[in-house]
Amino acid sequence: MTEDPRDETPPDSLFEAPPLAEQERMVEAVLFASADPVSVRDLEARMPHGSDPVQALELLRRRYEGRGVRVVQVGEAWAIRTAPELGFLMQKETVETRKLSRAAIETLAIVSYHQPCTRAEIEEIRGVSVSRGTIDQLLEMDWIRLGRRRMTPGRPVTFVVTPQFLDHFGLESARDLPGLKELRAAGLLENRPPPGAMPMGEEQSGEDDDQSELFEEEE
Amino acid sequence: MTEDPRDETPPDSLFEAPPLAEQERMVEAVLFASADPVSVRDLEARMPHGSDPVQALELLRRRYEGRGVRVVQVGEAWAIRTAPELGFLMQKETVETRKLSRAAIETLAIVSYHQPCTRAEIEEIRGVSVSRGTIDQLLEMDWIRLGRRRMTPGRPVTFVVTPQFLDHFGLESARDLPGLKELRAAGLLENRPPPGAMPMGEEQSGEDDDQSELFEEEE
Amino acid sequence: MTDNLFSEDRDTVADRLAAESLIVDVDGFEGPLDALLTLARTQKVDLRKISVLQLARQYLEFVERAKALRIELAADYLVMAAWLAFLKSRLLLPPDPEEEGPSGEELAAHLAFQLERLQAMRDAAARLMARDQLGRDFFARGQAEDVARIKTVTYSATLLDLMQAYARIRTRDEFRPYVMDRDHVFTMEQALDRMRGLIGFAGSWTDIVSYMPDGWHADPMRRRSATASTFAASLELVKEGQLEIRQTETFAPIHVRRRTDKSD
Repeated sequence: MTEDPRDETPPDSLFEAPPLAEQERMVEAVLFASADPVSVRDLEARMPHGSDPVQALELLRRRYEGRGVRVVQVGEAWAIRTAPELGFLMQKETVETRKLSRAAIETLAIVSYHQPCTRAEIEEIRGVSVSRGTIDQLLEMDWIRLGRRRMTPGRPVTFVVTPQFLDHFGLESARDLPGLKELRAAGLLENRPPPGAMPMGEEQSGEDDDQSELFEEEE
Repeated sequence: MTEDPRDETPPDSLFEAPPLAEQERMVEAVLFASADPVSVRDLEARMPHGSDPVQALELLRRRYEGRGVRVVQVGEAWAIRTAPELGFLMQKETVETRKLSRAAIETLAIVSYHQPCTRAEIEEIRGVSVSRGTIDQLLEMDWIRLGRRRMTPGRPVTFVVTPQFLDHFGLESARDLPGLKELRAAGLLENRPPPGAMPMGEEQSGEDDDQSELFEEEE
Repeated sequence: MTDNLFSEDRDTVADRLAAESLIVDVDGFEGPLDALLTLARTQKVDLRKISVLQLARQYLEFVERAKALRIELAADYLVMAAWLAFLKSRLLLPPDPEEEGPSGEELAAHLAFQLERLQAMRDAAARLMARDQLGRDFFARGQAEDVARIKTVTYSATLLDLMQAYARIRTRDEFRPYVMDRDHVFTMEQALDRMRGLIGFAGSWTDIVSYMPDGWHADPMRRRSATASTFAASLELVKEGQLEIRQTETFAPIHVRRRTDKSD
């Protein structure tokens, strides 16, 4: 706090601006704490009357020259940023294993069983719309890719699974995926959510009218 | 970048630690970039092999003395925080904190001064039962967490304060709680067993379990 | 427990007012210990010099008054009152050598300790909250860049996940025709439409069953749906002021008729 020779101004003066060194501290604190770059005008509004943020900024900028962080101008505003060449410190390599979201796994399942498959078809089968993010994620993971456009009005793109997908799931081809009958035989369909624990139908497209209850969407 | 005379080490040396001034810059960049305190261990992991973050931290801490931001210790970790007296500049950044109930504040104080502390102890001190919501709220705010189970009958869980708590209240460690020494000297942090029967209805060695139900949960 | 031990009633107006305000505030107390602490403060002495006997008396008086004012005290207040009455007798009567357990003085000392400790924790809490707080008085980095973590996220999904997901969707799909199949459902909107068209003719009490659509009586499922929606629709029309509804006894037929006296 003693860096500045102009420190002589009486500290309790209500109407005089604080010493420049103090203004510099203020700018420093504001730039640090603010989520967005701060304009000179905004600094002026926050600092005591009579402050000179431009000058304080200049002092601060110089103070940080060569340091681990620096004061940079972003458009009309100012911010503190880490020195670019230290960026490597900010990277932390973590390998995180995450469970694929339900939307993603279902979309993937539909593509793998129905490929080539358009987005509209996925939505029809899932009964809900598919977010871009879900498709993007699967594309990014290299588990699905774009197939040929469908020769129907609008020429929608289709999706197919990739060799990486097959590799990951240990499949020779997507045709090896078991059908519903086999899934049921293997007991894979048993942990169905309530209500109305219903018999697993096969692929037949449902004229069963023995289900007396509406099937509730889970989740 | 010229602050350090030891800057002569070849910059591409793979096995030598960078000069201390450079390490200081690194620590500066990392602390600046992070909103949460960074542990020495984490610093070590990020910095080039052979670096000494503790020494670099000390240099940095001194460098920021009296500035608009400062380097503070929070438990085992370090952070940069704005100087408290400049808080008035930051009104914009202030997040309206949830107002804590009196029960929550007292519970927090009891945990911090008596930790590790069981629920029964909190209740004994306050003379009322502690509602689930109070503990939950403090847990959710990350101000308290579960400690070890107490090795007494029933193996009750204990609560201790978290680094977030220390960070929030600007404490280096729980030992720095205001007035801790005095309270201890006055015997007020002792867990003094009541002589014989006791009105507060706590752990009355089981023979009247129903008593605890006499106490209404506070809201 | 000193001189004013036996000075029974030095009730000044102020004291009484204080006591009464306590009673009014009874909801504000966090339990009997809190009430005791508040009472103890009216003694205006250091908590360590508190007269527990006087405190017991104050508390019992407080409970009595609450009773007189028919304020219902929670059970724990009464437990405390009983205990303090016991303590008071222990403190007043010469110790009975036969009796076991802690002496009145020990009990009183512990109560005083509890009060002091509670007060100490309250003071500590106040000091804690008075500290500079993060996000209020001092601030963290507003624009954290930290999370430039290079996260190699490996998504785990097993073949099993995939197959179960597919099975889940496909089986849901099977039931979709049923969802679409509204053949057996007579909606309330349909019932309303139907009744709106018919109530004009309902000058006299008519069983609502007669409003049910033709052909919905035979199939039990359709009958249930139609009955429910017709009933709900008639309630709606009653609410709108277009119908009157009555049922003479439980399970008796429900009758409706057009409402004529449009008195609004």
